[in-house]
Amino acid sequence: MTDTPTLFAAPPLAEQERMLEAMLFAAAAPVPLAELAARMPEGCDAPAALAGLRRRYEGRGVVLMQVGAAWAFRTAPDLGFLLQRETTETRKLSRAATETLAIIAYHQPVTRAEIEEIRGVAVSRGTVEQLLELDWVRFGRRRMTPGRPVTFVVTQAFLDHFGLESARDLPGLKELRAAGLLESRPAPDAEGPGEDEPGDDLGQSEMFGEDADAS
Amino acid sequence: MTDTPTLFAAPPLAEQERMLEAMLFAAAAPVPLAELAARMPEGCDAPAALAGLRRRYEGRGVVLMQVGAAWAFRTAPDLGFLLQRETTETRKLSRAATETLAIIAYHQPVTRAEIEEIRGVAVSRGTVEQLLELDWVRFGRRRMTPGRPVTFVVTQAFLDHFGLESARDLPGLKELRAAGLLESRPAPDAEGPGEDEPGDDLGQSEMFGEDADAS
Amino acid sequence: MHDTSFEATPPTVADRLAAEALIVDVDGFEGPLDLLLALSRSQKVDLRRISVLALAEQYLTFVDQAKALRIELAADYLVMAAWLAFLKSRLLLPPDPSDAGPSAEDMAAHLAFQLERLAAMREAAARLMARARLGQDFFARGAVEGPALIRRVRYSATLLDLMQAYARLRTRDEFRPFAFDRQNIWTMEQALDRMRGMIGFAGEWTDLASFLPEGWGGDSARRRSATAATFAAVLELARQGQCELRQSETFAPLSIRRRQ
Repeated sequence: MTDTPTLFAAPPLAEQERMLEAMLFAAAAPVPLAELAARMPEGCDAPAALAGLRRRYEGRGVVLMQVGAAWAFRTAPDLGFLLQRETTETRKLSRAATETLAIIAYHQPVTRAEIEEIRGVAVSRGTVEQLLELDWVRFGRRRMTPGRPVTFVVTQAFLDHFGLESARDLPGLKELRAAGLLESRPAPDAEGPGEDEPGDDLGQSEMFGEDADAS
Repeated sequence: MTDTPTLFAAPPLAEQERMLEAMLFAAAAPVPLAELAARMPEGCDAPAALAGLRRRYEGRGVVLMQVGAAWAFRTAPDLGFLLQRETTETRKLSRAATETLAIIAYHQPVTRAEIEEIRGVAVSRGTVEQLLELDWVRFGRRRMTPGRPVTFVVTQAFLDHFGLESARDLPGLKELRAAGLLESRPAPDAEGPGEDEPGDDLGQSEMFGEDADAS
Repeated sequence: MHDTSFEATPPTVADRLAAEALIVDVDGFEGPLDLLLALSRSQKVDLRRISVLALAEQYLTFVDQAKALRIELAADYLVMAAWLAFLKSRLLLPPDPSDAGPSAEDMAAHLAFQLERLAAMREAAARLMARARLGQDFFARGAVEGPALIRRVRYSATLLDLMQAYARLRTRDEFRPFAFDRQNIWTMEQALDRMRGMIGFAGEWTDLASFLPEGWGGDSARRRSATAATFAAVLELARQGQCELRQSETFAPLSIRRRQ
């Protein structure tokens, strides 16, 4: 609860949980915390009510999930077998597309040249387009290097699809970073097999600082 | 629980509730009891689990409802206000509507035929309807001429919106010209009723006196 | 089969088959790095302990065999082959202290890093795709209930808009190209149109003058034109049998009524 005096007393926390429950149940897409808070009466403490609601749904058939800066109810993953009939057949992604997606997720923000350096082959136009179309990746900020190349980052829909709270929760991220495999390491020789990349350190680490604008 | 021996023991009732919860959450339409039962593992007691689930959601932001022979989650009726989002858009009045409104304001009471004569084009039904809906114009008295056409006059809401005490406060052509809103020289025959003062007795002064019986 | 004349010991049948399998499958590789990664797997060691020298030899053998089998290799495979041949020679020769460039060990280490990184990304992609996924393993709400968007449109118009609109209308004629202005003429066509709509209401004898269009009864020139046009229109309607016409004496008002 806030200390600021309001015209009406804020509803009790249990009532706030009910409100969140209704709003999140009614929506298919994750609802941003800011929107939840804005739709609740004045004086409500949305984060506290969300935490309470999340605990209430722990272990249930439906669980409350955080997706970036937004929240959504999703069925528990272990009950998928009951829901096969709801399955929407997704086109199988090509190996190039899944690898490109993984590189963007783990290295974001990442330029096309960097993706190509990691994969060792040119990124085909269709691959990136497909990922953009799925709304799993989007354009990030331009890199402040010569040519000002655009970067790619993953979206909230990506987090939602793969059940991730944030890009920090990508499986094995810590280990990969510890092994130095997420660094952009310039080739020792300009004529090496990889293109010599402007080796700035705008890796995943920087991205974590700016999560707020990443969706 | 049933008495018939099954290959596997039926899941505990709490687990059956979880299953129902997930199925009903993910369904696009109310799910018939028979279908719920058919989708659950053998030995489950769907009616009992439904009753339990319904109790669990009593008083929550979402309630389990029976719809005919089918079941569905619905947001609690008292929280409907949270599911509405109001947006107010400000749109500029169309040129046709502005002109029609101006003619009514300057010439009231005025018939549709007269508006058309001044504008030189037919007045669409939608334009007049929009002005009526905005409560800026209303029907005045019928003209006592053959056909007894209805007339239009402006309303108090119109005066309030435009900050006028009466429609007589509208500047005439001379003032418009003096204010630089008109750059051309006066036309020899442009002495419309708005120019000096309403010419005929059915002018604006009368109209404001008879507000009460006019609609 | 081409009997190739390799200087080395003749390869066993199994080796040959393995090599051919790799080559026939060359289209399945996504570039030289992918191929190198596949070759490095045969060393059966941690990618960090891989022998880049052995890998370079394997790759060069592969390219030689492809040539022997007359398989066209894309240019980037040949570029890689040239670079690996250079790297191999650098790795075999004692380091030249006068050489300012990167050491062969650095270059080899970087290649190993690239392979390890690619392998790591492959594995990450596989783990990502193996996760429980929305719409396959877990599901969103099926029946979306809202939020219902209540859109309110506020129309805005200022007094200035209103005045400008009026000014535009009243001065429109001033901007027209010159034309003979017949604004005080009511034509017979107009009168006929008007009378057709109104004659039905004239059940009783009605003065013709009351059928004049609004605003045409005052000014004498306008009244004259309107009267003449309306009279002509009434004559036409009488001829068609739609109305009757009567005048009690010369210059008396004309009355009309609907034909019963």
